[in-house]
Amino acid sequence: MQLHYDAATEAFRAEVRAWLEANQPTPAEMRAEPVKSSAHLTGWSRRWQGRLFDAGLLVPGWPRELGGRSLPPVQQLVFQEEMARFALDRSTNPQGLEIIAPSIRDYGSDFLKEKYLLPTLRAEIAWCLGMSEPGAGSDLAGLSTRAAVHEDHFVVTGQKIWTSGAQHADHCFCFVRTDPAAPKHRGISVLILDMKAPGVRVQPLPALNDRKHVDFNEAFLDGVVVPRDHLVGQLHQGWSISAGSLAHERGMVWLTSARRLDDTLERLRALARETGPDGRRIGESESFRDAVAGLYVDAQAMWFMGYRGFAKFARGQVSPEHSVLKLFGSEITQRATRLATEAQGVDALDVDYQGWTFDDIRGRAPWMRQYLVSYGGTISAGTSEIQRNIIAQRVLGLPRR
Amino acid sequence: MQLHYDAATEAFRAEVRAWLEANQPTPAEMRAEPVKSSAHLTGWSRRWQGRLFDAGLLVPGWPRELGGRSLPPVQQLVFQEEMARFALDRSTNPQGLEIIAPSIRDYGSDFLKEKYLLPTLRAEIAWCLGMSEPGAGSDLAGLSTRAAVHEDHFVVTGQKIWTSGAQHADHCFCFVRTDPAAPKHRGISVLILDMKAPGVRVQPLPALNDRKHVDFNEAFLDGVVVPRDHLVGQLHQGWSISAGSLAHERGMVWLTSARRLDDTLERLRALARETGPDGRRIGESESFRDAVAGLYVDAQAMWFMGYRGFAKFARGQVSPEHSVLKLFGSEITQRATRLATEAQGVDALDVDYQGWTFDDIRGRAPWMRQYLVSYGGTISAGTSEIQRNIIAQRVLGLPRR
Amino acid sequence: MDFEIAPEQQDLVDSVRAVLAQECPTALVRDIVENGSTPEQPWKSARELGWTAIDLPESLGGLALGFTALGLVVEQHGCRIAPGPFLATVTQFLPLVCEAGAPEQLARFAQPAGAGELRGALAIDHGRAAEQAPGESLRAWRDGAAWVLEGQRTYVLDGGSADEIAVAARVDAGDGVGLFAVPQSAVKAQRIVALDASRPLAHLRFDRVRVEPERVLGTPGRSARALGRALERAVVAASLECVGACQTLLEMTVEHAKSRRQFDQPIGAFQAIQHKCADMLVQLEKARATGHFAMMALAEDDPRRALAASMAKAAASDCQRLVCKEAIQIHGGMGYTWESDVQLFVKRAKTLEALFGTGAAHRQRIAALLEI
Amino acid sequence: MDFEIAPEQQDLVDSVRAVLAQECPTALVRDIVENGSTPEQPWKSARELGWTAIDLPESLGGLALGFTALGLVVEQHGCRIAPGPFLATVTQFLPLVCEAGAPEQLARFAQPAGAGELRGALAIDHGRAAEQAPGESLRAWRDGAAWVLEGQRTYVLDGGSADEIAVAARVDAGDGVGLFAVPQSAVKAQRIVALDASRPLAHLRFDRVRVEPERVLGTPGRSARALGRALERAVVAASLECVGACQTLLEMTVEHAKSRRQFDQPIGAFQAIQHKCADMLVQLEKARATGHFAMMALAEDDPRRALAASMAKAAASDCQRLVCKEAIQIHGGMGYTWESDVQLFVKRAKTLEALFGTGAAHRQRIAALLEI
Repeated sequence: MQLHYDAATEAFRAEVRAWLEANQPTPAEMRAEPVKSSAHLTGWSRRWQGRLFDAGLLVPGWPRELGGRSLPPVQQLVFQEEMARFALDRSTNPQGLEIIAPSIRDYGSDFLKEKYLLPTLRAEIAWCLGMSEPGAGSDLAGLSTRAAVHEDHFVVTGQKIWTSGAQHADHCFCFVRTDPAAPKHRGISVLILDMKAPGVRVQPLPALNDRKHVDFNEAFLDGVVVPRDHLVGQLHQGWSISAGSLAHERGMVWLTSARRLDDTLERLRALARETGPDGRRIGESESFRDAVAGLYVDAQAMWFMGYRGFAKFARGQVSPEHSVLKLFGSEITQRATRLATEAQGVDALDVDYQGWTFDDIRGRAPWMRQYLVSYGGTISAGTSEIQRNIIAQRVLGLPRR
Repeated sequence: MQLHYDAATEAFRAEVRAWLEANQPTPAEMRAEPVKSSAHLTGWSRRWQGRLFDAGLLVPGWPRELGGRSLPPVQQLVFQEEMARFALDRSTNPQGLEIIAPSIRDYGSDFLKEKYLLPTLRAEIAWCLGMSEPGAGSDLAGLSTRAAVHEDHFVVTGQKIWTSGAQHADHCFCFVRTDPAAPKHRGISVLILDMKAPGVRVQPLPALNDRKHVDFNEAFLDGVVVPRDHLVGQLHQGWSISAGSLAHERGMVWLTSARRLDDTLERLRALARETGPDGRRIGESESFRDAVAGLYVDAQAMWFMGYRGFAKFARGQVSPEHSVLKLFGSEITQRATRLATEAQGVDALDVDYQGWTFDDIRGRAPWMRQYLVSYGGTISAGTSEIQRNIIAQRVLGLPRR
Repeated sequence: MDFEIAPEQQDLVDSVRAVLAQECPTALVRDIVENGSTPEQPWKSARELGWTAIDLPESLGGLALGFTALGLVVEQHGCRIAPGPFLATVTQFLPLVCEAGAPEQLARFAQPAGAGELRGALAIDHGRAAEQAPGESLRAWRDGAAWVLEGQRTYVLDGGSADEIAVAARVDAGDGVGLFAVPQSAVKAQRIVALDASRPLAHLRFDRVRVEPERVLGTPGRSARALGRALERAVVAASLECVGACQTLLEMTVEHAKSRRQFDQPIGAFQAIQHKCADMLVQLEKARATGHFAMMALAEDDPRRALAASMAKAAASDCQRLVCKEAIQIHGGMGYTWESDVQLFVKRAKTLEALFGTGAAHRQRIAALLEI
Repeated sequence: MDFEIAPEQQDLVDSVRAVLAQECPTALVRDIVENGSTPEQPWKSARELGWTAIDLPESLGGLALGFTALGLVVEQHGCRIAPGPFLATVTQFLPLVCEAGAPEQLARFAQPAGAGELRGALAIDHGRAAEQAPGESLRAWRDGAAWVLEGQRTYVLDGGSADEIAVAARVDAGDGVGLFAVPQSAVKAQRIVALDASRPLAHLRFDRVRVEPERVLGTPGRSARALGRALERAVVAASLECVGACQTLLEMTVEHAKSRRQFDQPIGAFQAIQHKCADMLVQLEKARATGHFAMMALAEDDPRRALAASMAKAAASDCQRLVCKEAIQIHGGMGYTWESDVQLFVKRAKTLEALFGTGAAHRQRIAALLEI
């Protein structure tokens, strides 16, 4: 057990840091082309992801030809730490890079890999993920979007919801029911669906916070034809891909959470220096100091817990410990943002916010907006209640009812 | 809706107050004979209960011949308020007076009423309540103490637990299974069991807080013979008596909770004036003031919620609103006592306490002891979890699973 | 002592509830929020049915039903998150005028407000409201027989739309409080992007606003008591509107839990959901009971009125904190959408939490009153 | 950067766990609490197996395994709520002596303590420990070459039974801190009725105790740094013992939830119980990870060590708060009894929460370090 890194790792860190300093997107280009959803690839974001790919830093654990350097886990972590320090994301289509690309690599046919893997990694195409449905939120087994199976194609009919970035995505990595007679968690398959195909209609689903800026959508699928060769993995075997997808999604997601939490804590410290509604400096309040200090411990603990499970995470395993981090991180974020609104008092009611770009809301918008948005964290990708079930049953071994 | 009482009620209050001033037990006599359990009738407690009976104030809603004055509900409430003001309990065998006497009145044969009702009201005999069993805590339907039914007697075998005051009780109001073939909540009967009968063995069950002072016991029943005429109500109809008993138990219990909470808040205010471990006055801490003020609101709200449901409660109805008050009161008490221990810091570790008498622990013992004892409130008479189930299902109408 | 709603009060509550159900559907609120519409309802009904005059004496054309009745009506407004001038005019502007105004001022301001012909607002320092202090950001000084106001008041409910603004300012004499009635046209109002657009807020700038003697309410330097008593009404009313909004949030949540199915069951059958709902009910009952105590304490001028008002706000604060959280969470994905009405009620409740002193500020006030 | 326990450390942990399972059953703790017994275990094992010397340099006969190894061993002691002189001697007395002592003092006090031949205690002001302040209740002044101590130190762990007491006192020079090694026989010890009788506490009265120069540790007035660094070790060790106790509480609770049946099911099948257990695990993992970070920060003398120590205590505080509550509650009636071992673990955890600064005190310290 040790806190410090060895010299070779620190040398790698220095190299990464220098590279990021030289190659990160500039504020000017980011401002010029705001990112409007989680599937919106802009000029700068395509160029940035391309630079990462070429430098072997896009997916550092992968081989050169897939945008990596086959780095060992500890260097992957250091890379992520540096990305956190610079507050950089690798992609403006995170589900494409983090969930769908690994899924295609692991489950896709050679044809699909050829056609989609490199273009995804090079930010030439953008993706949305078609999992949630109105009747199947926490419960994927309840999904009812049908894909009728024909000799050389599928015909997909149904509705997806919470489809992030659907308005900008080129393709949907879409979970469909191919065998309605099979037990619920069987008979599910994954298709790659062209979002421009006839029968696809996308309708924005604005979040509680703001009507004008939308990442979520409903996607209505009405007789959408998907070629047979766009089946990912085996027919009716989508369940195992979903487990794999989520593993990819969760493998390093804690790092993003931890980084955002650090950022939130920094802004709470800045809030402490502001004048509160009663005319005192907010940080003069002992209660506020108590709460921020507690949240600071929690935010730091996110890192420590992540580091503890790190080796396992780096292997990309689905591990119930992810549920601990997901639950913990999302709930702390909610507590932190609510604390800020309460400390602001009446000032929290001014929710004017012009500088919206996708995801910025989490960091720079008025606290009340951030508080409302925090429910995304406790609801999506498995509600906090689902996470607690998983922890109780899979980590602690308590019996299912 | 009004806060003040009418003149006639205030006149009654003045009368009660004068009477209590003249008739309440003296500190000297209480000190001379400490009450050692919830079924321990001492000289002074017998005399005090007798005076209440004679004055028609023991059960003010009941008729004269049963120790009351047939008072209307609002005057019963005023009487309780005055008892609270004087910090007086009516009986040192509360389950006898509050649960068992009403049950005998409502369900007992003339023979049993004759034999037990007045002696109970006049504090000539003391009772314990035999409901909980090792395998049936929250779930009365799971009780397994058997009573074999013979022509003119029962033979009882089994084990009771959490039997308050069993070491001092003359009789046990005992729930037994008389028809093991019937569905679980049927086939239960209530017997009056002589605690001195052969086959009864009482073993103390000290609480987590203190090994030396015991109210709880285990009662082992091994072939205890109970005469047939000591059956309360109909054979196999004990379930309805249990509902009735609990109604009596809960009807005015919120008043005791509210009064104790007031007392706890008074002591928190006193704690605020003490010096904390860091050398500051404890009340100088903004966090402490915040917490005490919040608890003060809660403690006051106990009264207001009780008053809101009062008419219903006064009719002795089982009402799910009792669950709200039971849950709320017990959890506040726990938060309040924990707050005190945390504010005391290292001083909370000194748990020296000599002046123990039954129930005093709740009020005058070191805060840490009070905190530990507070779990009695959230566990006994239906855990907080059970109360939440009841509220969700019976008040809000959420479906059972 | 009677916490049960009297039959005639229940009739009033029922009629308000029925009228609001008809005239103030949530779609009306949504239309304000989404499109900036300015419906004449439910203010029109409030005016025509005399709700605006409930707590006004008969001498001013009022119904003299007392603050208890008004509180119950406000609670019903909260249940529908009713928009419009009712809350500010009747529970903020009117109380200050009535506490401090001379007879001719009552006739000039209170009577028309009670008749629904004048829309009022109250400009105080929300950050100091719990302490009942005037705050330093707006100062007044004497100029001959008149007074001059200089400074600002922020987050004034209806401050951009009211006809008249009742104003508390810091003065250098006596108890430090001066009260004034200022025409809205005399101030510079800057409307803000408010969390709940159906509760519009404005910052008011007073650039040496001259107030003639007939618009000075009471005696500057001897007005702290009137300000305190008026704030108590505003605080209790805000608490009750908040309780009403939370009541509906709980009802919506329970309905959702009964109808939404996951894992082949209504989610309301899951114990985790049940326990959250139970905790919401407990907080709601606590806030309602405390709010009702406070409205009676004010109606009867009980000596505990200041404490009662702060307790009501603190209890409403605890309530909205939990109820908003669990309402969104239990609604799951739907609760996260703009199209669900949950967000409208949450934003109303959070707005009421922030106005006239947060729960935390009122808890500090309670501690001070209890000499902790 | 590596949070995984190294194989040789894991071997140590496993051996400590095995020895304590054998030599320190809960019945041994119960016997102390109920009958005042004074078992020689597990101190005997700690001494014989060299656990007392883990973090001592080889020059003093130590194993030089570092504070990380010691922390892991302390955590294991917590898992068994091990009694005896280990905690006070090795994680309180020794650190102060080692931080401040001159070579001959190390030979006189640290070496025998590391060998388990001397039992030590640390007398500081728990109420000021988070700030690392000496506190005003014990003062020292120079008297020729010697020093005189006057005042008291309360709640000294093993203060009634240790051989030597390491003492921090307020002096009037320099940084205000003087450190001394005082024989226990020189002070008046009053044992208190402690919450956890297996962690005995005493108030120590210093009636003008004269301390000869060879017992003055470091230079009075230039000892604040040594005190702070020693306190960091004491704080982290207390946090880790607390984490260990909470670990066992969670294990006991999960076992109970699996075996106890109500309503025809194991209570652990109820979602309310499952969610409580999940929350307990989250807090436990948080406290353990934070504790492990802190022990590494101390072992490596990382610049974040002061912050890390306070974070460890704050995280352990959160953890015990929830874990104790839910452990009793989920155990239901059994958790309320004296005969259940739950109460023993709860009392240990609460004791560790109160010693060396509560969670709240350390959160204030964290805020100060973060310049909030």
